[in-house]
Amino acid sequence: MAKSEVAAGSRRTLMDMFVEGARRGWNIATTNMMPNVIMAFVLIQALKVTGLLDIIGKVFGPVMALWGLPGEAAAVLVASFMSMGGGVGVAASLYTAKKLSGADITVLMPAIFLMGALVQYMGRCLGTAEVDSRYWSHIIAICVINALLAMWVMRAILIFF
Amino acid sequence: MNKEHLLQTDEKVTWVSYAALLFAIVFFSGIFSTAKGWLQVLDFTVLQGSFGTIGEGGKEVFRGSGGTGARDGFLFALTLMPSVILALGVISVVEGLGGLAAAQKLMSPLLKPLIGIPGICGLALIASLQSTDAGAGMTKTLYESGAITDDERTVFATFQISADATITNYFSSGAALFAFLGTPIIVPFVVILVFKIVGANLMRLYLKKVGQKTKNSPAAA
Amino acid sequence: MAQEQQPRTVIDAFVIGARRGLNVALNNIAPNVVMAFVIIQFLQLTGLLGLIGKVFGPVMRIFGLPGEAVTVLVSGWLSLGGGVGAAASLYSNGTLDARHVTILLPGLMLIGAQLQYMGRILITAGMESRQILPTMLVSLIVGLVAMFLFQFIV
Amino acid sequence: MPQPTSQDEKKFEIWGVVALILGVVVFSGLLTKAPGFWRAFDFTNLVGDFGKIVKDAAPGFRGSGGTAARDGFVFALTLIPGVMLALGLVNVIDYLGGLKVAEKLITPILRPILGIPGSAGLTLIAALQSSDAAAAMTRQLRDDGFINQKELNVFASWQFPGGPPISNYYTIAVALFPYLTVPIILPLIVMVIGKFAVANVMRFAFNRNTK
Repeated sequence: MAKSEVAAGSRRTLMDMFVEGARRGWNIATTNMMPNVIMAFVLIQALKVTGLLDIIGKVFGPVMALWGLPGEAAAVLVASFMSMGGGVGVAASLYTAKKLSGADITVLMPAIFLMGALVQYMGRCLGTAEVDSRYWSHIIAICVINALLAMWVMRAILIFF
Repeated sequence: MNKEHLLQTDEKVTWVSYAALLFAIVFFSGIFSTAKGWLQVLDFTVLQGSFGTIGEGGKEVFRGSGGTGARDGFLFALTLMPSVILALGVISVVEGLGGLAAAQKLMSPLLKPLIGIPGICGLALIASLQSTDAGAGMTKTLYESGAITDDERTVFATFQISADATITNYFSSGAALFAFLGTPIIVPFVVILVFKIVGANLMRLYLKKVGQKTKNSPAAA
Repeated sequence: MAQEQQPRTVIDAFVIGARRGLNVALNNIAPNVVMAFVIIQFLQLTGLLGLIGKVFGPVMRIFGLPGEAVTVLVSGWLSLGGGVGAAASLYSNGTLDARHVTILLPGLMLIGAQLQYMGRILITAGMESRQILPTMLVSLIVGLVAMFLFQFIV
Repeated sequence: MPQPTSQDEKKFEIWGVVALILGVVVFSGLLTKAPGFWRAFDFTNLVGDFGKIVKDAAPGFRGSGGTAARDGFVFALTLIPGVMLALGLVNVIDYLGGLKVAEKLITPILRPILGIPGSAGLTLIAALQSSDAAAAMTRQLRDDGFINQKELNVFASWQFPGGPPISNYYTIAVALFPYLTVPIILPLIVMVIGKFAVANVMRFAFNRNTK
């Protein structure tokens, strides 16, 4: 939760603030990031063992080539759409499996978040804020457009690094 | 979230807050990661440090190489934990010193031109960068208190949902990929923020266009 | 991140389950396993383990197991995690081999954590109190018989 | 789960059947050595294994020669991925309605094999996973009059030995899977048979005089 107001009474020292954030980091890492990453690694293991990963590579090859990415990168985007931790986990396991390079990961990075966890956040963001449901599909589409455009921008930026 | 709390920040923003904000930007930007001498201490990847190696040939601390499935995923997640803990610890300190309040103060005047929503939404925007639920909750209250119109709410929600809880997610899940990035970790983060704004403006244009259509043919359903 | 219990998608279902798994593994398996490893170390250092091996040798031979295997059943009777921890510990120092562990497993699972489950299952479910002791004894006997038969399948 | 309409129920049930079958196959360990494609539907293969830190060392970070609390702790850490995967998969099967289908299958045969009415089917399925939930549900069944005290005694004696078989087996016994010389499902089958043995001994030998 956003804790912007400083507790009036106790003078929270720098140490307290750091420990509080660190504890929050541990909770988020164990209860959210780790299960997602493990799911992603299991998913990739299943795809690799069944040989589906190579098929995805070939099928999505031409599409992903638009961004200079191998076909397998599509798996990252699909996983991100379900959960950011999943998208990141898939990207990391594909990197370990040498299907994605550091440059590919950098290009994918903003996209993973810009279209990340939309399935989950539709309810938690649009639902909670009671946004007019006529526009929900447009909003989701815009998120995906954001992601695709961002990949081109990152590809351009990479030229300087 | 009572209404007054939303409409103005009760914290006074001092030079400490601006210093904290500047520190956060420098810390996560990676500018000093290759600096010589004490300046290095102002850098995330330097303070993150590195794991020891086991055995002479061993490279990846306790994860080794050639692992697969849930087990390798578990160890990989374990290697990320120090970075997540450090990142969110530092962010909490910056927030405690009012760094985010400073960011909000700087940003409020820009909201109207940049995204087309009133400066009042500054606090909700900062909240949405940290927690999906906080941002959405405050947006709902902003609408109900009449601070923003329905269209402004839709535009603001489009800004929020794309890469929602940006800071928390980027520095927790994102930590998994920091080691593989070809650019400093702040670069993708900035690109994300830019495209959140782009997305909001796409919705703004769409609403204006839909607005015209219903205006000049009100009979349309 | 809000702690949502009701899964909205298959992904949520997996993540919630995995999160529960992490808690189970950290909060009740790890302590039991560490306790078991310490007990085994204690028995080993005091030489009691060897003594137990000799005393229970003949009895355990009926199940095709070395005498020390009884420590697995005893610590298993106290807690399942303890029994499994003891088996793993004895395996890693060579007292038990893979076949022994396989024979022990069904028996361990059937007689495991009797005191704990007596409370959590029999009493909570409302079994008549005079039936409780017989149920525990019968479970013990069935567990040992299962282990006895299993040695011929393994 | 959202309240399904009849049409959804049909779809929900199909998914349930698929999830249940896949679940049994994955957890059974029968496909561990299966050829290529099918190996993915196996718990042990999906758990995978730890990386090698030094080229010729055994995989994993536990090393060898460890003792007592320290070795025990590291050993417990190696169990976590397996436990997370197991409960994650069980939850997915539950979400897809697999457990509902299992309940439908088991209900008709409860009278012959345990002497308890079909209405206890749901409780028995719950007892596979959580002893606390099942114990509470069993008491409720009696209080609501679905089962009498005699049937409760028998049912509780089925739940008692080893507690919830599926969750205990795949979160605790998983530590010994690497050492098993038989498919991992076999000890579990023996355990479940043992539970039925205990229940039926209690049913005939000790339950004569309870009304």
